[in-house]
Parts: sequence; structure tokens; C-alpha cells
Amino acid sequence: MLNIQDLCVNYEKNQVIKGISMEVKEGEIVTLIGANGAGKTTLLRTISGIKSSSSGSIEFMGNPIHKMPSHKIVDLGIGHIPEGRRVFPEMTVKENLEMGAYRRKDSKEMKKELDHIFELFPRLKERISQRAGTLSGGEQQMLAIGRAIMLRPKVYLFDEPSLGIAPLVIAEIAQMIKRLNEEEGATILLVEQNANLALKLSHRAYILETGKISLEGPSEELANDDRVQKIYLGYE
Amino acid sequence: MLEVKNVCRNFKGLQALSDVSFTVEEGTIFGVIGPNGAGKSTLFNCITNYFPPSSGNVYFEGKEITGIKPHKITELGITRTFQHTQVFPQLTVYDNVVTGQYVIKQKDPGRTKTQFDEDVERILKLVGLDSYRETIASNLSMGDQTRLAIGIALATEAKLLLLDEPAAGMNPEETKQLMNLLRNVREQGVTIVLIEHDMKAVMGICERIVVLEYGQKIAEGTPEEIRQNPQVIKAYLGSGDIA
Amino acid sequence: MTKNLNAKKLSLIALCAIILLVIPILLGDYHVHVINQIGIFIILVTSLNLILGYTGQLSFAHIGLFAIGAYTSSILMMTYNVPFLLSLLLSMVASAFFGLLVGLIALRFTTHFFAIVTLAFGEIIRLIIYNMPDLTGGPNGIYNIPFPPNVFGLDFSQRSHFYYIILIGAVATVLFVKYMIGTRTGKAMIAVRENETFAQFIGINTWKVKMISFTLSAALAGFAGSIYAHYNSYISPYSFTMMESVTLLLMVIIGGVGTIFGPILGAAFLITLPELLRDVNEWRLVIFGALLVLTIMFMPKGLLGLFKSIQEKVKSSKKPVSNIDSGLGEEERKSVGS
Amino acid sequence: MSEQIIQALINGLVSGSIYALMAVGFTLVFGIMHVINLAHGELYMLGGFSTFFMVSIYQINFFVALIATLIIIGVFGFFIEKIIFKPLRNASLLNTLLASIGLSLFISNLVLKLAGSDMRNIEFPFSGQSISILGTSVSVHRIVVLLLTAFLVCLLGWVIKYTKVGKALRATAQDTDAAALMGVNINLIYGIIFAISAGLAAVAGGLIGSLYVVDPSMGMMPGMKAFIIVILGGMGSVVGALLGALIFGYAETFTTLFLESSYQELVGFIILILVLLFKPSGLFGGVNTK
Repeated sequence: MLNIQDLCVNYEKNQVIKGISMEVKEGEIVTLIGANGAGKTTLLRTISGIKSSSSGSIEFMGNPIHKMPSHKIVDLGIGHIPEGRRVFPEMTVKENLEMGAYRRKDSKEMKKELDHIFELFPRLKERISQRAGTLSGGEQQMLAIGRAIMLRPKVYLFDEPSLGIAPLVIAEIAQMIKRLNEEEGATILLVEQNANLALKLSHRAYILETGKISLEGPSEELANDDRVQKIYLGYE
Repeated sequence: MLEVKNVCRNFKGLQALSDVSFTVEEGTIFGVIGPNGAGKSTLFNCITNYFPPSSGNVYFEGKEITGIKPHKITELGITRTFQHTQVFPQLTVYDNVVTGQYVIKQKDPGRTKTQFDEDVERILKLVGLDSYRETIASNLSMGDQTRLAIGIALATEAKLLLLDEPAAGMNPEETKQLMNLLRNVREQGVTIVLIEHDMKAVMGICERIVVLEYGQKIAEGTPEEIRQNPQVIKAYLGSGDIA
Repeated sequence: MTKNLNAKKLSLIALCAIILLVIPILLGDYHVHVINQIGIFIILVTSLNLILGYTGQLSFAHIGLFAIGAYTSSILMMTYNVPFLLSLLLSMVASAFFGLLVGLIALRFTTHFFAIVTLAFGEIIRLIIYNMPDLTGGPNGIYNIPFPPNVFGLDFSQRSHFYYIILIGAVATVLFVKYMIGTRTGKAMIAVRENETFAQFIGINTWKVKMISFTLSAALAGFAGSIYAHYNSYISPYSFTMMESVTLLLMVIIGGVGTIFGPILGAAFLITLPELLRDVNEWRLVIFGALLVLTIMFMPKGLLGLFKSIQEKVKSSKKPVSNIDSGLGEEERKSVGS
Repeated sequence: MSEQIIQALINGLVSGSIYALMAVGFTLVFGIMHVINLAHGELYMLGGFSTFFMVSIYQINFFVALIATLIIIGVFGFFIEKIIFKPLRNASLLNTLLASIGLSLFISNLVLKLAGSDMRNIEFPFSGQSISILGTSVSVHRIVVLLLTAFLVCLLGWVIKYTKVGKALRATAQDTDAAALMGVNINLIYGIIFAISAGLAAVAGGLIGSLYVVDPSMGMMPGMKAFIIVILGGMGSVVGALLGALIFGYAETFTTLFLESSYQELVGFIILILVLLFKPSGLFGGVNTK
């Protein structure tokens, strides 16, 4: 579904992604884990067209998207839940959700979608006219996920959904990601620092180390592989 | 040499640093690590007073330095580098190092021009850039720019260097060279505090390491102790509880 | 090799010196007049370049400081009969003093706030001049400002003689700025331009460095102002408007900001252009406006930068192997301030 | 209350409302695009000329001409963004500021060359009529200007608050990347912001041209003043810009009342320096900023 070939991305002179090839198949949860500064967020931003790549290709359902502007990529059905939630702080919860459906034309369907999201996250319904900036971190994460669901994307890109969130809420959000995949058949690319959590959630995993993929395989296998811990803790 | 005592820092109600304390001994290489957003750069900013700590104190050689202006802190002997923009891009390598000597006029007004020139030569040799002296800094590779930044810091004759992610964007070979350089710098009697993401590098070079998570110190010890520490492992790999 | 180069350089300098010295003998009054104007503006833009190009602070106050020099010198000489050299000196002091005052307030701010505060001061100075007719002649300005008589035994009522004062002034200013940026304080100025935060953390008192740069730059603007007033013998608030301030900036930017030769080139180019194209003269400001936009968009390093990159291209096409990438993009963005 | 003071109160309100039209657009462009557009005053001047030509030469109804001006100069603003400011997206703030000054110099002098420096007045339908408020006679003209500007500001508020474009605009202001991830075409939004800003300034120019005169140099000071007002109100804050405009309008009107009118121009700069010295974030800084 999503196919990345030999992708390189630079920030000024700094090559952050140094030739990555990976694939996400339909219906899968694929996770990309790795320590700080490995280039995970950059990869997701490049897929969504916020950051431009310097070489290599990204294909989504057969369309090359690495030269497309981000709003066209959204139209194709890629929903990105960015690192740090990035809700619109001065807008209400409802307005935030409406922004999620910005590219959709069918207003009736949108209403249904809204009800669906409030079913998934009853807490958002209670806060419907509250400014998003006043929500707690966990609630903002739910809002960010809800905002992405509004688009009904074919692929969700989750960027560090557990970052800066209370442990209890992390579990809730993890459940939500699982449900999206199992009940609604969503394809998910999950970027996480929390390797143990990500490996439990996903089917397959790639481990990124300073811009390169150093390990890949089924998540269950990697969960018991002590090489993962060694990469994280800097053993030679 | 450097003592950080109960330092806290808030941003709009968010606690970026809470009650962090540690001591750096003279002549050591000291690491500060932690996951993203743990407050490492904030810690450097508080030490060098880019912004002051909300509470707590910082002492250098027994003297309190909390709240002193950045350029005065350099005069006392602490110099820091930054994560990304670390040199003066349009100046030559040579002039970059000379710029670092500006503070010496305050420290030691009697120094002669020959002494200044000799110092530049010595530093250029030490950081391995003596054959690039006329190169414009922005034309250097990332790795060379970082070495130049360390050269500038050395030119201020700092007793304590605070380096913020010097190995960012380097390939493994460059990182290795950088670590060798840091060892040489330490041989010159300079104490180093290092923020670094590259765990291999940190573990290989530091005598002691402090680990921050969510603005709190969760561990301190030798690299081996840190690797064994369950809290550190949890901070890095996560708990993985799906309720 | 270096010896050869030095000899070449020396002979080049000598050649230039000879040409510059004989210009008034060879050329007619009109051409000397244009060259004199260029000379005065070289002093002015070179001084602006110190604060804009080398210290990275976009100042619009320069035209006001230039005006203070012009008015101080004229008033001292006409009302108080102060001799030329002394009034020249005092006008530098006056401009430096006002520069210090403006700097004290404006340099508390960075980037666009600094720019707008200096713009305000530039306008305030002009409006005060406008509103103090007893001292400054108000909107009418000051007429018949005398030529300096008999300095060092020379009579300056002749343009060809005045030429030498301007020549000495321009050469002295350029050499002074060149010397200044070679000093440690000058390097600190460039450090402020390149990366102010980092400069602070290697022990540079950035505020002090900026104050020094601004004050020196103001003093030189006063110097230019004094010469301007005596040479043109007429000044009024209309010579010191914001439009003129923008023209000065354009001279520095189009020539090549932060280089010694760039502003000289810029001043010569922008003064000669309307003179060469007489029909175009009345479109002067339209063209300058377009030039400013185009320069910022397409050659932020100015004409000098353009020549250099062409030169490099020619060189690199001769030698295809070059493993150092130019890094132009990064520099270009930092060409003014940042 | 003396008649003079009531008159000044109304005049201050009128000039404050004109400044508000200018400042709101200026602050939108700064707040969302981080561009300081010092050519803003020239768009105001162009608006004055556009209205003048339509009303006085082609005999078009004043209000129709104003609407046409809003659209024409708005479209012009859109293209200015595309041609000049889009290529400078990654340039420093000071470089875009310089480019906008160049643009200002270019437009104002071009109009000066083409139209000459004559001062022209735009005929206004109700000129000469007046009504009595609190025993003071107030011209209908001023009241119409006030109502029109109030209407436009409210309209803008409504667009920003309730329409899809308005929401996209706010989203872009609050978090550009996140807005792009929602599928907002950022380049288009930037163009629209410039268009709105230019259109409002143009209407302000048309209104002023009917109250006073239209001439090529009329944009210089108001453009500058819009910047000062925005600093006064807090950079990027729309509410701040509105309040700042009113304060500024009154400050100027009362200076003219109590001091010589030649000092009026100084007032703005002195306010600017005082505000920056004592409250650099602006009087209402952080009210509605990003």
C-alpha cells in the first residue's frame, strides 16, 4: 500500500534519512522504532509532504507521492497524527474535528463521522465547545486522533502517540489504535520511542538507527530480541 | 567544579525541569542523556543563563553563578555550544577561532599579539583544522564544523565546556574522531559536560552520566550502572503495558 | 607566489592612486561633480555598511544622522563662524552623540523592532528639523553654505579642489572601516551578525559591540553630512527623507552587503545610472524600488556576489573536480541580518 | 462638553476606524505569514486611485466603486504575494521587509509618474449633509464612513469565525504544519490572506479619498502607522490591532486639537518608541496571537 524506496532526506547539510526502503501492506500495523534523533518524525513528515526528500521515492497505492503537495496527499487518503498532537489550540474541539474533514465535501457523512468519534471518545463530547488548548495532553491526543478519523484515511501515520502522556491514558490510546485496525480495517504506520509498547501493538517492525534501518522483522520476534535493547542503550 | 542544586524551570505551567541536582568533578567527561523532551537543553540554558532557572542554584568553582549574564559566565570560564548553528558561517576557520579569543581581553588584558596568534595555531592543530584555516566555515562538512565549534570554545580558554549534541548528523567515523578529540581536550585539563543522543558515543566516553526523563533526574552513575538501571531501560524502551 | 601577488597588488593600487589624483585635471566640471557626489555617498554608505553589513543591524536612522552632521556643520560655520575643520569634527561628534542616544534605545531590540525604531528616529530627526525654522530654516532649508576656504593653503571654492577633500575623506573612511573589521572588536561585530546568541555564549558583550558599531557608524555619517552640506551649499529636510534612506540601503545591498568594495560599487552605480540615462532620471525612484525588490529576490549578495559566483562558475567549469560544495544557500539567507 | 471636543471625539473615531481597516490586514499578514509588508500603505493609495477613477471619470456609484476596488486591489494583492513574497518564503524577516519597502517605493513613484502629484477628491453622494448629535452637527459623510468600516470589520470577523476559509485561515495561523496535514493548501491561504489585507486597505484608501484627497504619496504615512498600531496592539493580534487603531486615532486627533498640527506626524513615532520601551509585547500582546 505504502512503498518507500531508497529515501534520503536532508536538513540543510545534515542528512537525517540515509536511504530507507520499507513497506506497509494493507491492513497491517507497522511500527518504526528507534532512539531519539534517529529520523522517525522526519520520515513521517516526508511521507505527508511537509518535508521534501532529496532522493528516492514514496509510492502510495501505486501513485508516486514524494513530489506532491501535502493537500493532494491528504486527498489520496493519508491521515497524519503529528508528534506532540498539534491540535489548533485557539479553536474549539468541534472546530478542530471539522478541520479534520477539511477536504471532504459530503457534509451529511461528516455529521455521522462526528457522532462516531464522540462514541469512540465520549470525553471529547463533554468538551465539545471548549478550546483545544485547555485540554489535557491525553485529551488532546484523542482529539488529534479523532481529527484524523474525520478524514477516513486509508493509512494513519501515528507519530509518538505516547509522548508526554500519563501512563493510564497511553493504554487507552493504544487500545484505540488496535481497534482502528481490527474493527475498521485501518492500515497504520506507527512511530514510537516506547519500543515495548509499539512491538506489542504491531504486526511488523523496523528499527531505525541514525537514519538507517538496522533491524526489521515480525514484532513478536523482535520483542524477544535483545539486539533491540542493545541498540537503544548503545552497546557496540 | 560545577554544582547544580535543586534546579527547576517552568514554561507556562509546564515543568521542564524539576528539582535536578548533580555535581561534575573537575577533569571528567560527564554525560547528560534522556529521551526527547526530557529537559536536557533546558538544563544547559539554565546553567548558562540563556534563561534563568525558576528556582534552584548553580555553582561554578564554589561561586554562585545563577542569573549572571551569558558573556560574564564565559568570562568566568564556562563556554557552551549549540545543537545546530555552532559556528560563524561566513568567517574563515581562522577568524572563527580568533572571534573566540574576544573574551581573553577581559580575562587577561596583557596578552600580546604573538601569544594570541600562537594560541590560534595550537587550537587549529588540536582540532585538526590547521590545513583549512582560510576556508569559509559554511563550506566545511558537518563534522568539521562541530570541531571548529569546539575550537572556538577552546579559544575562550574555558575550564568547563558544555556541548549540546555535538555528534548530531555525523556518520560513525566522524563521531569516533570527535570522541577522540574530546578525550584530547580533556587531557588539556578542560572539564566537559555532554548532551548526546548517540548512546554508543556517550557510553564510550563519559565517566559519569545523569539520565533525565520528563524533567526529572531518574538515574546517575557510571555507563555500566546506567545500562543496568531498570528505570533507565524503562525510560528508553517503554513499559509496554496495554491495560 | 605571494611576493608576486603583492607586487601586482601594489602596482594596481599605485595605478588607481594616480588615476584618482589626476581625475580633476582630465575631466570637465560636470564629470568631476558626479564623481564628487559619488565620493560623498561612498563615505555615507561605507559607514552604513559598518552597522548593516558587518554588524547585521538594519538601520533606517542613518539618513537622520547624516542630516545632523550636515546641519551641525552648516549652522556652526554660518552662525558661529567656526572654522571648517573644527565644524567638521564637531559635526562628527554631534552625529556620534545622537547615534549613541538612538542606539541606547534602539539596540535594546532585535531584527524588525530595531529596524522600525531606527526608522522612527530617522523620521523624528527630520520632523524636528522641519519644525525648528529658527535654527534650521525649517522647510526652506539653509542656503549659501560656504565652501571651506583655505584649508592647508588650498582654496576649495573650486570643484576640482574640493575633489581632494572628498577623495581623502572617502579613502580614509574606507580604510578605517577596513581596519576596524580587522580588529578583535570588528570580528566580534561580524560574530554578532552571523550568530548573535552564539556570540554571547563565547563571551562577547553583544550589546556593547553593537553600540560601538552604531556610534562609529553615526560619526562617519556626520562626517559625510558635513562634507555634503559644504559641497552642495544647500540643505533642506527634503534631502533626508525615508526615500533617501532606502536609496542608501539599496546602494549597500545592490553592491554587496558586508564587503568593503560592494558599497563603493553600489554608490557609483546608483549615482551614475540616472546621470547616464538622462531621460530615465525622473523615473529614478521607480527604478530604485524595482531594483531593491529584484536584488533581494535574485541576488541577495549584490553585484559583487554575482561577479564572484560567475567567476567561480567559470573556474569550476575549468576544473570539474570540486568536492567542497558552495553552501551558497545558507549564506544567501543570512545576507542581511537574520 | 465643548463642541470642539465632541467634534474631536467623532473625528478620532473616524480616523481610528480607517486605521483599523489598515491595521487588521497588516496584522493578519504578519501573524500568519510572518511578513512585515511596508507596501501596505501603497495598496491603500491604489485603492484611493481606483475609487477616484471609477467615481469621477466613469461616473460609477461610490459604493459600487468601493466594492469593485476591494475586489480589484484584493486580486492585485493576491498576485503580489505569489510574485514577490512566495519566492521569499525562506528569506529572513528583514529581507522580506526590505523587499516590501522596494515595492512601496516602486508603486508610489510609478503612480506619481503616471498620474502626477495633483491632489484629487472623490465625490461622495451625501457630501454637505449633516445631522445633529448632542447638539453638534456631524456630517453624514463621517457617519457613513464609520458604519462602512464597522460593517467590514464585522464581516471579516464573521468570515474568520464561521466560514470554511476562515477556519483554514485560523488553523494556518495557529499551526501551519498541522493545517497542511488537514489538507489546507497553505499557498492558496497565504494568497487569500494577502488579498483580504490588500482589499481592506484599498477600501480604507477609497474612504479617505472621499473625506480628504487622493495623491500618490498618501500611502506612506498610513502604511507606517499601520505597523506602529500593530506593534501598539501586539504583533499578530487582531483584537489588539482594532483597539490600537482607536487609541492611535484619538492620540492623533487630540494632538492636533491641543498642539500644532505639524506635530501630528511625530505622535505616532513617539508612541511607538514609548510602547516598545515599556511594553514591547504591545498593550494587548498575547490576546489572540499564535
